[in-house]
Amino acid sequence: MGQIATPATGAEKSRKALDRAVIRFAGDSGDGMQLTGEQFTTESAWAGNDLATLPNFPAEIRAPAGTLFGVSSFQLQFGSQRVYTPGDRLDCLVAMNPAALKVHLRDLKTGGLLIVNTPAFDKRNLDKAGYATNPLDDPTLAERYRLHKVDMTGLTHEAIKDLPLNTKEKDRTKNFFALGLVSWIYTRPLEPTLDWIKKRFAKNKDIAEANTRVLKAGHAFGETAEIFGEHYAVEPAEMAPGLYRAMTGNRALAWGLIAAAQRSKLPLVYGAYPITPASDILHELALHKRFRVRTIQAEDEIAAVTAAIGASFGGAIGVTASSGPGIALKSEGIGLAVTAELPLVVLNIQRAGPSTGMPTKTEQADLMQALYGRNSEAPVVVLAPATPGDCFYIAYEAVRLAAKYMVPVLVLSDGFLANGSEPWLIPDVTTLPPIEIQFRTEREGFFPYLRDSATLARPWVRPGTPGLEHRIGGIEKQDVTGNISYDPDNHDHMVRTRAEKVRRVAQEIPPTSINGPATGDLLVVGWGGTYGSITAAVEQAQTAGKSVASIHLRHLNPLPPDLGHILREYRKVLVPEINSGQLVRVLRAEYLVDAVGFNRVRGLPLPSEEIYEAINQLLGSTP
Amino acid sequence: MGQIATPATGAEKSRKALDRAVIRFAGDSGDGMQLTGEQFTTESAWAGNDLATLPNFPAEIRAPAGTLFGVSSFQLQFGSQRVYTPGDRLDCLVAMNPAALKVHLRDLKTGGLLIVNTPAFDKRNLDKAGYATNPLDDPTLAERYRLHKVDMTGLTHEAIKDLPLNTKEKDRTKNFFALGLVSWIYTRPLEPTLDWIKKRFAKNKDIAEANTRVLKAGHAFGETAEIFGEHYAVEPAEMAPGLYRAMTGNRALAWGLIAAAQRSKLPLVYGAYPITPASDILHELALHKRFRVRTIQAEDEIAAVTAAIGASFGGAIGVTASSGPGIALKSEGIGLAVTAELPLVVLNIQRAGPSTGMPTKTEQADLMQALYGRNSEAPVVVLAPATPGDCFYIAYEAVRLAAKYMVPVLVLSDGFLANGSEPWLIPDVTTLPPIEIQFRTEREGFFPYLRDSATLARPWVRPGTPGLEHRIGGIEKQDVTGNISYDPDNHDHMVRTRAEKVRRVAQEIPPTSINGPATGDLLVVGWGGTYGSITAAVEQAQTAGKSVASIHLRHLNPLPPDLGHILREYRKVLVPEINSGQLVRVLRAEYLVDAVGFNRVRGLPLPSEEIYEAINQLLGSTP
Amino acid sequence: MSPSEAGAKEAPKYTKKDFESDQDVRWCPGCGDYAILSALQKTMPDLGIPKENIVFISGIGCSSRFPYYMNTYGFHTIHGRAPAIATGLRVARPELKIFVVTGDGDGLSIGGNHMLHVLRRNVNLTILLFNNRIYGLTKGQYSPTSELGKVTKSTPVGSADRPVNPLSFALGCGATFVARTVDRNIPHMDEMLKRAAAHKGTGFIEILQNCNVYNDLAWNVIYDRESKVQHELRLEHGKPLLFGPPDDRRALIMRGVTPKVVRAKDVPESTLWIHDETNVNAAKLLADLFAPDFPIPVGVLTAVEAPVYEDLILQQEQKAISERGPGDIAKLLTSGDTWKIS
Amino acid sequence: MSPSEAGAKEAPKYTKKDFESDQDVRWCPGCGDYAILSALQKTMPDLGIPKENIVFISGIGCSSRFPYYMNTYGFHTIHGRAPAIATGLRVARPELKIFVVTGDGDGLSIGGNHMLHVLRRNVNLTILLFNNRIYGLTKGQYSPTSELGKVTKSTPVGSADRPVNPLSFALGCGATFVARTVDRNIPHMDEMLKRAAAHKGTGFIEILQNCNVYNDLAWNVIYDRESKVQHELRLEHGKPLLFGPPDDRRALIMRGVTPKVVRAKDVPESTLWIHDETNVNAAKLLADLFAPDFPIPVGVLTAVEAPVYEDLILQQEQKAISERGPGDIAKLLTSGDTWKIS
Ligand SMILES: Cc1ncc(C[n+]2csc(CCOP(=O)(O)OP(=O)(O)O)c2C)c(N)n1
Ligand SMILES: Cc1ncc(C[n+]2csc(CCOP(=O)(O)OP(=O)(O)O)c2C)c(N)n1
Ligand code: SF4
Ligand code: SF4
Ligand SMILES: [Mg+2]
Ligand SMILES: [Mg+2]
Repeated sequence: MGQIATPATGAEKSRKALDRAVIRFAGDSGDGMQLTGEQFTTESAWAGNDLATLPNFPAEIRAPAGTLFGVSSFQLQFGSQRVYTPGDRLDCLVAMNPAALKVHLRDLKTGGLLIVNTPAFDKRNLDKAGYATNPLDDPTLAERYRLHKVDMTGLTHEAIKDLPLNTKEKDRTKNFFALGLVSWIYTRPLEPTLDWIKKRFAKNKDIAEANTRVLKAGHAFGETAEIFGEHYAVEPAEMAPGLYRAMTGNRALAWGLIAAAQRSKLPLVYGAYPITPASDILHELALHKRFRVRTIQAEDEIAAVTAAIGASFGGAIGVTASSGPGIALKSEGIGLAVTAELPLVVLNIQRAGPSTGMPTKTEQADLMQALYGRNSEAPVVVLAPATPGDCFYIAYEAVRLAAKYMVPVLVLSDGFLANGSEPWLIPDVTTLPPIEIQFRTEREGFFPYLRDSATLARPWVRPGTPGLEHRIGGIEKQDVTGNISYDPDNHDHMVRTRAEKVRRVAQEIPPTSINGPATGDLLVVGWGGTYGSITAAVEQAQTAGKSVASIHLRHLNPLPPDLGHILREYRKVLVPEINSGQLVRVLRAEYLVDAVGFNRVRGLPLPSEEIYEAINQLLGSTP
Repeated sequence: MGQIATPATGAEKSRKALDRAVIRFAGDSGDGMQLTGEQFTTESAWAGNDLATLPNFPAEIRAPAGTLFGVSSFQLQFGSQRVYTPGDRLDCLVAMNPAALKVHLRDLKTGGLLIVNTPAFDKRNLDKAGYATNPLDDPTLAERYRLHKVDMTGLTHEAIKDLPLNTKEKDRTKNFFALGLVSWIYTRPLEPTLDWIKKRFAKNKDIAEANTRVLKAGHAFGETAEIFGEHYAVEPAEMAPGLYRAMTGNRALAWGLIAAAQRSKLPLVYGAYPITPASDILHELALHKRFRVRTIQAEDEIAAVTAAIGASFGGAIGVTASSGPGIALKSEGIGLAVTAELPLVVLNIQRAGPSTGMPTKTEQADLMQALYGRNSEAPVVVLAPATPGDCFYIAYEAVRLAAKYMVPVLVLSDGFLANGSEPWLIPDVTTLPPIEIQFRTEREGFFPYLRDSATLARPWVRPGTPGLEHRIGGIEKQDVTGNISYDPDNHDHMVRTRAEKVRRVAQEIPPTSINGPATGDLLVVGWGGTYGSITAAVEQAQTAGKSVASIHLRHLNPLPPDLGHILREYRKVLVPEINSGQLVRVLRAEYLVDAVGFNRVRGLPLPSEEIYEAINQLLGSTP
Repeated sequence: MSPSEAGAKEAPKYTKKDFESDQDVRWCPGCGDYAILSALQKTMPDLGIPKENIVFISGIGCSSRFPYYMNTYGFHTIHGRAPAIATGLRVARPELKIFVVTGDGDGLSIGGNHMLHVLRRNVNLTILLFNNRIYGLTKGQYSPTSELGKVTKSTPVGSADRPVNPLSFALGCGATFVARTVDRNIPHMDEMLKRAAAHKGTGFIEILQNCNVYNDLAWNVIYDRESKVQHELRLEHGKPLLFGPPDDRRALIMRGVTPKVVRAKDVPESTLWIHDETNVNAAKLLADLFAPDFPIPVGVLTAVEAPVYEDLILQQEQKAISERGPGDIAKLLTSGDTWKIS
Repeated sequence: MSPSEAGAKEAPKYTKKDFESDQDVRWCPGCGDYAILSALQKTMPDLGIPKENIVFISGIGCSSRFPYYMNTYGFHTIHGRAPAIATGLRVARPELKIFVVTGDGDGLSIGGNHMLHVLRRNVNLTILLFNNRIYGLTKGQYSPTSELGKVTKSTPVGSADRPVNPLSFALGCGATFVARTVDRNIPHMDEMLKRAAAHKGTGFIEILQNCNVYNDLAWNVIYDRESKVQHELRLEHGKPLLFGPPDDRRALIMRGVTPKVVRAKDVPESTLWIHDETNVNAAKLLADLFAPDFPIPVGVLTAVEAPVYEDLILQQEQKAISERGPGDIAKLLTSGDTWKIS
């Protein structure tokens, strides 16, 4: 029974329309919360909602059951309007055990829906979670939240008692009970999940049957049990027409690379050493051999980046990826690509650091490293995707720019984008900008460092081309001829040329689009995975009548040519980042604007609420 | 015969007093120019002059004789007043072969003294140097410079014809002829060189005798030959009284480390992998085993830095050094020291890059890498010496700060400081600030991340201390306890704490001393090895009546607390650097002052003349 | 007393409990690492070393979480670098007893170079390489010890790399102590640990370890009771190389330099191959053997004496000090050419 | 035709000159590298490979300057990483013939890990390791192959590290082709280069090279005419292991698994040890031998067949394409769960 907010009687269940809702499933690592969340996501996508997700799991592979550090959760926000983030505070929390309750309760809104699996609240689990007494017995819990104590374990077993599965197997299906129940509460279609179960367990009919029954049991429980006073409908969002799919950032990066390789008609050689949260790109790419994708699981990150450079030298699309410590190890190699002037794409799926840090948590603190983390003057192009789906376009663009300018391109994604997903409008690949690779074959007048006048790119020559045999390397070289040169003026010239080449990439950047008034009191500038939080906060402020706009940078080096002008159109500039203030320093140095940072480094996406507060504070008013 | 400026007759030789002179010895790698220069330096130091040197040699070990890339040179400036730099343009050039003439002539002042070894200008050598005709036959050479064609080879052989040495051995002594001659021209005492020869060749009397005779022959030649119309005296400079020695930057770093280890009563463990121009520090330290200096020539730079970290963990002074590419490889390791909060000193002897670049040439383009070249927020202390002798104090200070704040300290020296030398007033070591290491031994209340309230340092505990067994690591940890923690707020707190700890080092920085007026039209801000060039240029401008001052930063992170205030006292700020503009970006971002850079990246020290021009230009006037 | 023996001060009497730290153990239930941890905690008291003089250094991986669980000094460092860190520590503090814990990825993939060099230098360390033939912590990619054709997340149609054999590699690097043991055999682990810990120089032990989540039963050939009886070859110094069930004993003998398996009863005792730990050549031939065609050698393959890196460094230092006295910085600064200005 | 043989299109007739680049050679006069360069330029025409299909990849060191002097494609990369770069290149372009040139520092110190992995993967490359037992380019520090106690700039009273033996190391890593030759023996170098270049997989050659500036005559034992006659053991497949001057021939034989030197005339021909390149065990025992107690093996220690890394990768690709057709990105994007919004 919805115990406070809706002291429902046995009356007919009312369906209430909502704009949006934020749900989190939380339980033990073994409770299948990631799967539950993903299925709920698919159902919501089918329902036509816009959405954003935030998976959150421990670094431990299978942390011991019941522990606080073993809690795994999946959050999503879905809505009938544009959804920018997985949401800050929860409308509904499903807690499968005491540890999950302990860790996540603080994020639930007062009056929010709290669904717990009662049998998990036994002495052992309470002890492990550090509860001296059962929190479910504390009346304040039910006062503050709409608490629903459900015997999910029991009801699950009941639903499938006749199936030939052992207790453990039966137990494991209880996440489908939770999914069924919450699907009923938010009026989600069960079809996609039923479909999924059929496909996934095609070879194990009993498990398929069990999951199906338990899912339906959960749904039915919502409908029939006396305790849920109301349930909710979230209308389809108005979204651009077209074919959609759910897209995570890591898959989008992989597919973007594949698309670029296809368009350029070249094999893709991907050198990588496993590391969280970048490994899934390797896993994804390894599936697509038909696209001439060749993955090398290298012995370390240095071998990974240098193998990619070797491939580029050979005329393939050379790509490498890593995170945190692994990117640090690649610094020397990236410097070689800078001076050899070879195309190279480096994906950095940022995670919380420094050093090993918190591998499964997100951060965006590698911007300075991307810009400057090499010896001497070694400029590279730096791009960052804004959303999971945008990763596709950024990866494609990275390959395109790398090949066109013969330059390394670093892409800064992060753990949040990598694992988060959103409904993604599938593009018509033929509409992507072309990637035209023209290997030099003409002998006449050939020099390895002869430059294109528009891009300053040197020619890309495939070994195997008769008559163009030549040598390149990491020692300073004479412009045009590429011969080793220690001439002082040539060195100065080459330092400037390498910088200018990167600067010229600015001609590829479209005009910056401004979300809000073209001039005003405050401009919020963001980059990377905080796009959603910032946009939500800024739109909230706009709705509240503030003179606030936002822009989002996908190109961090070079910066958009119109940026300086835009910045000066606002009285104040706020730069929210999940770091200690990196882009803000770049903007201050570059444009001498007194931009201020909003910085929280918690391994989590920035809550849009807090950005909203920061906006108000900077505007000198309380919200 | 001094052919233009002083069309001397056989008249008595006049001695002219000079304030200062800039001399360069240039020849083949095999001609012993480095030795000649070093001896001339010693003689000048004995003569009581202030001085600064600039050795410059090819990357090749023994480049083939006669080639342009095989030219080796040694430049010094000495004077009766403060000498800040090795000088920009030459008063005197000694060219031992055509290649040396070709490479270096452009730096000789019009009317400058040009001494060439005529027999080396044969067909073979002229060809190798790319001279179609013998430049000595071109009358314009003698018109533009005071050209002296001397048959050094012949005179050398003549002087020692009776000694039982073969031709090659005899030939090799001709650099002493040049040294003797130039010593006569500038009235240098021969004693230190005669002494040196005696010691150096104690085991080979014939060579000792040959070098001695040739040296004297060169000297006598100047005195007797009819061709030198005048010679010069450079009075002793007014220098602080005390005992002096010549000091190069690399030796000073090594000795500074040794001094710090001695004062802290700890062994010094130095992990290094050879690399130009850092290797000499390893070579120097390896000589001093009596000081409990333990050098590990590691398998690579990663092993070098991690071995140093292991030593620090063990309670020794852990130090590592490298250059360019090697520092890039250490990034991940430095990040570990940041989060483990262990003392670590990393010396970066910067060289021209990117990538392999020009290993024997200087540069100061690793500042941004020092500040930001690691994944995530991993702040470290960054120091930079101003002169070769200052390297001693900086190394000492680096150890002191690392141990006091439990933090990595990066030192940015460079190829110019490393190999350059200056007269160095030997300090009384007891006057150096104490380094008091207090390993924690007290069990009561011990936690590995309990912090000192003034420095925020955690306790340093030597393994082997009973009762304090504990574990640390690279994963994020709870403050105080040091236990692994993925708590979001703790992470934010730790990121801030690590930053604040580094920021607190500012309390160690003395007030910035300003060279010039405390307020005015222009402030020139420098760091690192450009100290001399900048000071010379600024004093020149001051002499010319300009309202110009300069400051020099030895602490790059944190910056001096009074810096913001100082910057605002001048209308304009100029930042000369041997990079594309790094400190200037830091100052702009930090203080929002419209500082502008003066940047030349030629692998050479900045000429003070050019800085002087830049000053004038910025002041809006022509010099 | 050599500097490296300095740590041998009288140790209190410990029990296993003294070596258990207060940290939650965070491996998957059923992981082979638990058994190794337990064996190590059990063995520690027998080493007779004061607890505060023991240090565990590890890299990154499931295995590398090890130091957190030992109530000694510990340092969980970065991926692959534990041997280098331990080398620095040992040079700084030769009186400490240092254990390095690493995995097949940590020690042989990213850390292969440091492994090579620590072994050739013969630094006095005990290295425990937990070989589960998989990357556990990063959730199941193949490792350098995975078999060719291994299907994993990163190799959906099979890996293309021939595996490295940790024992052959160590021997190729000039290791002076090389042994193998199995996580499921606690008494044998205990024995190997003691042997390795007592070795002067680098004691290298490969521990076959089960990752029940990503590579369950990779070593089943030596777990399965039946198969174990068939294949386990216990190496014991001075004893012949016999293995197999009592009713079907087999002998490993040499045909030239080629090992052969024969029925024990078919060969005269005098031609049996007697295990000799001091014979590195023999160790190299043994190291390559594995089931099904050959038995699986378990035990000490080789244990030989050789100069120890940090001993030599410390001897040089002591010699310098005893010959010329401890360094004096003031003297150093004024050594060589100086001149006075007054 | 396997993908790795694709490069074998008809090559023009070349002379040595065709392989000389226009760059000044910048080694010290007298350096052993000159002889190796000359040998290689001389051997190239015999390989029958179009010049444009040949690539030289090197790291950093005196030896690594090599590519600049060969008139083929070349890439002078960064210290120690040449094997990894070459692996990437080979996977991208399996039809190219790739040579890796490295030194004892480049290939065994900083680059030891890549060496291990390229060898175990058996990538089709020819690796030439110039072993001068010193760091030449950085002006004379000891290297991982320098003898224990070596006095150099960085070790004024002698090094404390036991050296690594490149051949033993390579074999420990699972190398499939291992040979040794000497810079002063051009015909033998020529032969080894051809053999290695023809090998399917990684052909690893240690070339004993003289650094006359920093480590002159380090290999004098095999340079000096007298000593060479005494110590050089030419390995030839199928031939007995005999060496020494004609009047004092000696034989290398096996006592168990222990090599022994005896007078040739003292042993019956049937007990001579016949060199067998396919016997890796024998190679491991030979690799460790050196003067003065043993002869110095020169020639092919082992040459065996094994799966080649990039062949397997390319086969997987071709299989995927032939079974399911080339990839279609539009289809990929719409694969799996999708929904329409209109
Ligand atoms: C520099 C760096 N690269 C990659 C990683 C990711 N990583 C952590 S552990 C690991 C492999 C672990 O395998 P193994 O050593 O076999 O240990 P196991 O987990 O199997 O015990 C990897 C690749 C990292 N932490 N740091
Ligand atoms: C990352 C890095 N570390 C160190 C160096 C300096 N370095 C250049 S070559 C070299 C050693 C060369 O030795 P080896 O490979 O034996 O070549 P050799 O010069 O003897 O032929 C070193 C340490 C470098 N260039 N890059
Ligand atoms: S993933 Fe494997 S190795 Fe890691 S803790 Fe789990 S079972 Fe053990
Ligand atoms: S230093 Fe040695 S290896 Fe290098 S070029 Fe000179 S002689 Fe050859
Ligand atoms: Mg493993
Ligand atoms: Mg060498």
